[in-house]
Amino acid sequence: METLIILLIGILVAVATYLILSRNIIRVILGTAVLSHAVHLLILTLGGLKTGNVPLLTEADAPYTDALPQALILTAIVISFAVTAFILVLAYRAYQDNGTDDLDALRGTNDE
Amino acid sequence: MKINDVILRTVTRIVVFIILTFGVYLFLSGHNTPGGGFIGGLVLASAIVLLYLSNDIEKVQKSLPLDFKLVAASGVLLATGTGLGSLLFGVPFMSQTFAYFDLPVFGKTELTTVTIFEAGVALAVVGVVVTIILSISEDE
Amino acid sequence: MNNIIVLPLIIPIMVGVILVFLRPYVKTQRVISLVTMLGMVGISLYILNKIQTDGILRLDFGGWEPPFGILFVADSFAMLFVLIANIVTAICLIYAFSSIGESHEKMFFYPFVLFLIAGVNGSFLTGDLFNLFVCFEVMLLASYVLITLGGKKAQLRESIKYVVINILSSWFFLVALAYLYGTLGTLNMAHLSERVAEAGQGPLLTTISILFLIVFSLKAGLLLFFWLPGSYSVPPTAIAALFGALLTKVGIYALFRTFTLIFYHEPSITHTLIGIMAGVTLVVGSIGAIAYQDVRLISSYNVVIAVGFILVGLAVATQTSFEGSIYYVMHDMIAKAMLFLIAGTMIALTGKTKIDEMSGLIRNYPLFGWMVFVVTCSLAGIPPLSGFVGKLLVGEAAIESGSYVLLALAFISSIVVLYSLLRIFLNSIFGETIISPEDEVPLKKGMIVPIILLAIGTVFLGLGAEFISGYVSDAARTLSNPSVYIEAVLGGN
Amino acid sequence: MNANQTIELGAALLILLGSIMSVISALGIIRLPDVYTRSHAATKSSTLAVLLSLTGAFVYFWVHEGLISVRLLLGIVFVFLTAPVAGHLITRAAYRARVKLTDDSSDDELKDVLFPEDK
Amino acid sequence: MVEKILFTALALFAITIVIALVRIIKGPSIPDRAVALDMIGVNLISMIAVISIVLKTKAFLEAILILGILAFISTIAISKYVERGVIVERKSDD
Amino acid sequence: MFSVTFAIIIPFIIAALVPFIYRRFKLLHIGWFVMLVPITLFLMLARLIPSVASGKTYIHTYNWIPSLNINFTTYLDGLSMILGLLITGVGSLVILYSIYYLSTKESLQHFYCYLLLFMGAMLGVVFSDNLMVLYVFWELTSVSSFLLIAFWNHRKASRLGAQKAMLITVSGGIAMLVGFIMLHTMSDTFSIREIIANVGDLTEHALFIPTMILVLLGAFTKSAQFPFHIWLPDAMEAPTPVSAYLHSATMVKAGIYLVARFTPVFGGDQLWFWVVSGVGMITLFWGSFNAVRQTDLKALLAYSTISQLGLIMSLLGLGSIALQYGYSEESIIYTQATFAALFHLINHSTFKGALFMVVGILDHELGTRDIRRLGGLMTFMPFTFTVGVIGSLSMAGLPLFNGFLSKEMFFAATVQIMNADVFSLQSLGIIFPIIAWIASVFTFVYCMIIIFKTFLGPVQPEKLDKPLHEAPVGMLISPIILSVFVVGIFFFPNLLGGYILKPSMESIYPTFGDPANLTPSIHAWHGIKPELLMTIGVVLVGALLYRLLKKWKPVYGLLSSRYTLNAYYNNFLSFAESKSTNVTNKYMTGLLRDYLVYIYLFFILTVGGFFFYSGAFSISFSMDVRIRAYEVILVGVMAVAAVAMLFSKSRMTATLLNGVLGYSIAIFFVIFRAPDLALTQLVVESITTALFLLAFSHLPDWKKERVPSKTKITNAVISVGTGAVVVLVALAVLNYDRFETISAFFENAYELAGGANIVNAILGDFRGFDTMLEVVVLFIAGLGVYTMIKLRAKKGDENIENK
Amino acid sequence: MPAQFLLNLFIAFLWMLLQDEDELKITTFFGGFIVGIVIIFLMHRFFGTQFYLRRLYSIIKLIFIFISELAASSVLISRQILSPKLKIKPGIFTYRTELQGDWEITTLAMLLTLTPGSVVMEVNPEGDMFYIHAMDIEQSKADVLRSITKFEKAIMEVTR
Ligand code: NA
Ligand code: NA
Repeated sequence: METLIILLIGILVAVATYLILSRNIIRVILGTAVLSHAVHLLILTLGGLKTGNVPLLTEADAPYTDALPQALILTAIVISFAVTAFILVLAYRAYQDNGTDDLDALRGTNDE
Repeated sequence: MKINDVILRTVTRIVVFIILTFGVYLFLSGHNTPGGGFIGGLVLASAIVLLYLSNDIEKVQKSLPLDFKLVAASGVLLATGTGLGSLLFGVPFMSQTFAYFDLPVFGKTELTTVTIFEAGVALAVVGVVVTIILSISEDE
Repeated sequence: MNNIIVLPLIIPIMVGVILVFLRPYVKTQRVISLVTMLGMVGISLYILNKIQTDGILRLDFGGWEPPFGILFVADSFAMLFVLIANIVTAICLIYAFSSIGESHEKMFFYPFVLFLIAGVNGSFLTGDLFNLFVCFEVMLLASYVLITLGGKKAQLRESIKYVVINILSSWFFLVALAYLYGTLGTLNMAHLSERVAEAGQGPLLTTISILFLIVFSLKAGLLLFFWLPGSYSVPPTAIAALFGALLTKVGIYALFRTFTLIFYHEPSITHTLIGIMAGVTLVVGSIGAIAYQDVRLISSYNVVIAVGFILVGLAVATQTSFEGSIYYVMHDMIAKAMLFLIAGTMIALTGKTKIDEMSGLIRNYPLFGWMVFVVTCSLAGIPPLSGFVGKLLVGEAAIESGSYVLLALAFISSIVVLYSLLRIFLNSIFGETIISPEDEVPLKKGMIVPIILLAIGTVFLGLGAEFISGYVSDAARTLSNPSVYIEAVLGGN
Repeated sequence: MNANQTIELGAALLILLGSIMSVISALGIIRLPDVYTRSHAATKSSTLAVLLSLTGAFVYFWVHEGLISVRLLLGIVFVFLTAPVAGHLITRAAYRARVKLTDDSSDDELKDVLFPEDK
Repeated sequence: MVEKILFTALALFAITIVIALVRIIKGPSIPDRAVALDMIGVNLISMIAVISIVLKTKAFLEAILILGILAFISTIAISKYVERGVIVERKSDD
Repeated sequence: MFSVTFAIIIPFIIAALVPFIYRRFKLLHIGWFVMLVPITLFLMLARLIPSVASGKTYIHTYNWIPSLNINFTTYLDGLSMILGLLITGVGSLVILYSIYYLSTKESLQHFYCYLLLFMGAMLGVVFSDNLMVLYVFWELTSVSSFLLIAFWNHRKASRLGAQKAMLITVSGGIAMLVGFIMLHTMSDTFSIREIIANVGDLTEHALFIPTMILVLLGAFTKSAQFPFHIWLPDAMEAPTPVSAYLHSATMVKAGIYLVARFTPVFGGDQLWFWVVSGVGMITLFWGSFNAVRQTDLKALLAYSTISQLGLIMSLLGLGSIALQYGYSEESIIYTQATFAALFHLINHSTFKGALFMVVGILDHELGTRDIRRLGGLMTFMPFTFTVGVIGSLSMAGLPLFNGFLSKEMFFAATVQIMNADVFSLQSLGIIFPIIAWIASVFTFVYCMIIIFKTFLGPVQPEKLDKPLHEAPVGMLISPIILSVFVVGIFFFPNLLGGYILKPSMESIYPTFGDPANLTPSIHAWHGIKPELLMTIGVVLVGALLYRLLKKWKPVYGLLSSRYTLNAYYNNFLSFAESKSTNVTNKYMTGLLRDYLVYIYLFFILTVGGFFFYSGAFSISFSMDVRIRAYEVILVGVMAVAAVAMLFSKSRMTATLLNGVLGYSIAIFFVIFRAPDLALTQLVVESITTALFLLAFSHLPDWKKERVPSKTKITNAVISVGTGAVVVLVALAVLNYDRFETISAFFENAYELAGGANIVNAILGDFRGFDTMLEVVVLFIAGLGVYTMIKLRAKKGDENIENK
Repeated sequence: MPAQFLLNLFIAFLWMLLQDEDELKITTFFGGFIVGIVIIFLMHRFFGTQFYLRRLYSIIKLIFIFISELAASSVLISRQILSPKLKIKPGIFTYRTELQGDWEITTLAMLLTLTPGSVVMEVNPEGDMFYIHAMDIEQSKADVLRSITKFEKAIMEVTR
């Protein structure tokens, strides 16, 4: 299972990377979204996919799965949501003012 | 022909209340079952988003005249403020405390400072999500 | 219990949130934010001195003992960063009062600056690696907003690059954390250190440490600085100065912390790599510093050079080199803020950005002109200004450890720094005056005063090096003896 | 096999039925010719499928753990309430966005009202 | 026996999702995709219910309701986007 | 009690006061006030001459950075006394001269401020015992020199000259600093005295030679030795008093001072001998050779200064050979080179100072220094003429003037060196007298040029802007005083020798015992010796060459101007600037993709590279959890959805596929028993999708990207590489099973934190701090979005920075 | 308004049930009541129509109609989907209703949508005309016309 999930993570990372290297800003942002999916899975997988129980003390008995990675991922999810919201708006504001969503056209010159 | 959203709006009236109730429940019960301030806040925000989806902004704001970024700010203040409260009691920052009380009507009840903290979290989440969605929607 | 050490993070946050409610009242915001920052300076000083008597301070949040809870650890190393960062922020705020304009001030400028410094302070103080990630994000989000503040075309354009690159680096950070938790099963930095020492920093852990190196290098602008020149050139001056002074320092801090506390067992790999990166950074930074006419770009590449220089100290990794780097970091925060304020002021006064479009400013603004000269000398490491002591110690450590290539690159780079800044001085400050007295844009007191304060800072750090030498050597001692830190964190209450 | 086990088996079979139902509706959205006919499959078969499996789960928890799960009940009500609305909204949107009906379609009384200019 | 049935059901639900995914990829119109996405959401609800049985926990029952809520909201949002180009209107026509 | 520290500090204090005083007393030329400083200091120092001559030294220490051994230690001995007297003495005369030279229209407060700054710095250099403090003052002399050269900074030439001087001297200074640090590494002290006292420990150290080279770099750049001399001619853009003071009498002597000071440390090494004397000799020749071709009198003097500095430098090199032998009867003979060096150091200051002032007078009174426009001034400017002739003849090394004495000693030293039986000098040594003699011929020629082309010959009033007249008395006082010294020293050289030179010989040869032995009696006539013959040869051949100047001057034309050192310097700078622009623009493309490619490549190369190189990879399936069919299918769904994103033709499809990914991950969170995660993931994914839709109404639809297939391949390779590295390291991590995680602690959540949901207890309590900050992150993002959309800067209310 | 009170009770009830406690506790109910007060206070402007408890029976009846329609239509669609060759003739037809008011129209539309083979696509602005998409227009039209009176009657029992 872990091996399979890690392979999946690899595919997600590769796809995300390819998207991020694109010229279109929306593809880039989607790429970052996929990246965050991948890393959340990674944290969970490496945190140990034990066959333990749901970490609810009233629900089940020990052994529990490792709850710490879950808490970390929760934090990471919220943060990546915040960042995604911000960059989406940034992207369209940049489009409004610069008139393009093509990152090649958004290069700017070094010495202007 | 103009769009008639009567079906959507009517159903939404019911659904929103279900979601709101569920949101508050998630927020309050998070200490022992899945949920908590974040998820509760997100669900509450979804309910408000649903209102915006099925009505228009003007209408919703007439019924719900809140400045959501100030809601968010209040939430952050509440969340950080509970941490700061520890300073007054001479315990380490962010010390949460809990106790069981026998309250009239409620019986044995657990009261914890985490709940105040989580309320702040929930408020902040609601405020932020709605602020973002409203800001984008109102933009030309 | 040391609740006081959370104040550098929590006070700016709370005040920042409160200022959101006070958006229309610009004057009130100014007063409150400045008073806050001055208070932070006072608190930092107090903590720094308390450390000298009581040793390293730690605060376990919620009372949960390490390694289970999150904690702040205040040692001299961290507090020196905090102290200077807060001083610089206070001064940049003063500059903003008269430069950034009321419309920008109403864009929650002060809250965002306060959030930024909160994130920065938190990054310096935290003793938990995941919390460091979160503090980074606080700082980053604030910087994202600040860089776009006002929303000019160029700002929006450059900020996209800045944000995407930082998203990528945050992602690498999370990947690294996943690996680290997967191997060592803990997040507390002292505990990590202990476990690495116990298991031996084998190939896998070293691989992971290289990933951390990438993450923090992206923040520090060590070799991977591509985001830096563009994004430092677009925001309003006060913000650019804050960026120039603070942002890379957080990465630098993290590099020092991780590679002295946790991953110090394989220096022949990690520290060699750092050394190579520092060397290349010095070279390409130097090339960049003389490549452009735009004052902001010149300033930005000077930031890059300094990063290389400071990291030479980490690559060499002796107590002396750490001391040198710490002196140099403090110097650099102050002098870079000054440089960026000056660059921005030049643009504000002339409306031009390139050095060959300006000339003879010293006749219109003599005091300002001399400040440019001071910053030039200071950054070139000309004694007795502040750059000198750090340079001396890093050089000495490099010699002692036989790192002659780094030594040469580091010292040659300061010639380039001198040259690049002399170009500004000679082209724009000296020379034929082209602004007639009638067309002169008045130089506001609020703009020159902060620059003078920073100049005083650079003089003080140089001449008064003895005043801080105790703190610096204490900080370097902690860095070179990880056990001191570990003992303070895990050695019971 | 005691009564409880029988009921549990029944619940499982209910779920299996639901899953078969859902595969059928999935085949529907592949086979059917346009978005409007596909939405029939989605709003009806698919909804029934989920109602079946939720009911199965409800029964299972009731029998197995003695739990009357209101959350499950609420879920059932919710799906029941919203599925038709979703179908209504999506077909309306499709039509207004001028997604074509399949060529096999016979009458279209809406066309004249919405797009009189197309005549 | 029960468990076997449940795992078979899970596999069937998963197959449904695969098929719906094909529709999302093929389209051709956005409403087609929205219908398929809705279907995926609804099937996930079923899966969570079944997994809850398999894992013998009621910890995920909240997720069922939430998924229902979200599938509904998503469908509304996509419909409005398709229909009007915006999903939240400042002031609607009526 | 007089303190040397006081002497260093005073000029700085007064420098700080100058601007204020200037504003108060507008009427009186502020130079009068400033002049009091060097006069006072000179007198103070002069009072100490007798005691210093008797071997006494003065040391005083103030703490500066004691923790780093950097303290403000002043040290007055014979060597520093010479320089101190020069700095204050010539300083007084220069200031007096400048009072007449600079009109009150100039920004005098700046001028005198810089000048005092320089004076203090220069005194600091010569009186500092601590290397770091010495370095501080050393750089300060560069800085003040920079400011003085750029005094008329509206002239481009001034600015460029100042920049060149600053770059070269500061670079040398930095090299020297490294040398000093190395000295500290070797000796563990910054005190020169202590280093000299323990010099025996150093010579065997591996860093000894590098240190020597680095220190010499500092000295050579400062003293304008070949090939670093190119800054000095350009420094002549400074007002002439500055040229006279800094660029001939004092600052350029700092390098000489440094070499003399460090002779006890490095002098025993063969390399030191060859480098110092060799570079000195080359400089001597090159300076004199180039001086002849100059038409600007000031430029001529600049090259002449270079040449003379080379002469002194080479003498110090020659003198160091005495340390080879240690103190003995034979070795004393070699110390006379050093003695000559110090002697000439003083002499040069007197005659060159006078000459500069003369040129300044010409420039000031006639408006030109071009010898092609001058001539026959003797009758109109008799005093100026007299001083000029005295200076020139002394420089040419003719009798009756002090230059003759030291020049003779120089010749003697070059001849003497051939007798040394070390370093193959008996064969190689011959080059010293030869170069010395040739250079002296050229020196003679240019001295004749000064005299004949300026003061004699036909008058050319039509080429002058101003009428011919003698300079005002005030301007003549200083040069006259200097020429009195020129003549006076010739007649009473041993006064100087006994009181001034003798104690400094002790500073240079501390191990040689009584300095009286090292102090020869100076005589104008000591029989027919090789040196005398050489002098006669110089005069004869020099006179001949001067006669035939027109015939052979075209030789200089052969030296293409493209291959001069100056051209190299300029080309280097412009090459560096343009090349650096090219290089930087090449990789700083402004394209986000490029930057990301660099980062990814760096990641793959370092992390992936090291991972494989170190053999950290390991894999094991033993711990894998059992897998179910539906899970495999779901993994397939996610993989397909992800890959389909790459090929989707509309942004909507891609966004929905991302939603599918998000929802599927939620299911995995369910499968992996993470209820809170599943809930959060579901809601966040939905809201994110909604945000995409919201943003889409403000963005154009996707267009087909025209990407070259090469780029596509690169992107694909990087993507696969990144994925692969992440996967392989993750597999190894999975297999690493050494530690238990800390999470067992949290399973006591109910007792500790009163919560049964462990994840929630972690978020709200154990790691509540993270959660608090995470809320802040969210808040900043929300507020930022609001600000970005709602609070845009409207046209017109942009901040004042962008007017 | 009594309807609001009812809604409040509803929320309180919901609340109590959500707790998943072994027994129904009045304390829990009371807590839910307070939650309800808060929600309704915030949302009261949205609340405009009536709701009567005594119509519970009608409601239950209506729900059963819903469920049976759903089952029937699912079977129908499954048959169509699984038939080897699709023999359908889709189309859009109109239906004018007697019902008035948001709730009545909505309920009818939902019922019609669940009716075998038909989906309500549009309601005209006046709210009395449905535009219905039929899977197989001949059969659906007949089905709708056959059962529509039954639906309208059941709905009016609840609302009027
Ligand atoms: Na210029
Ligand atoms: Na592991």
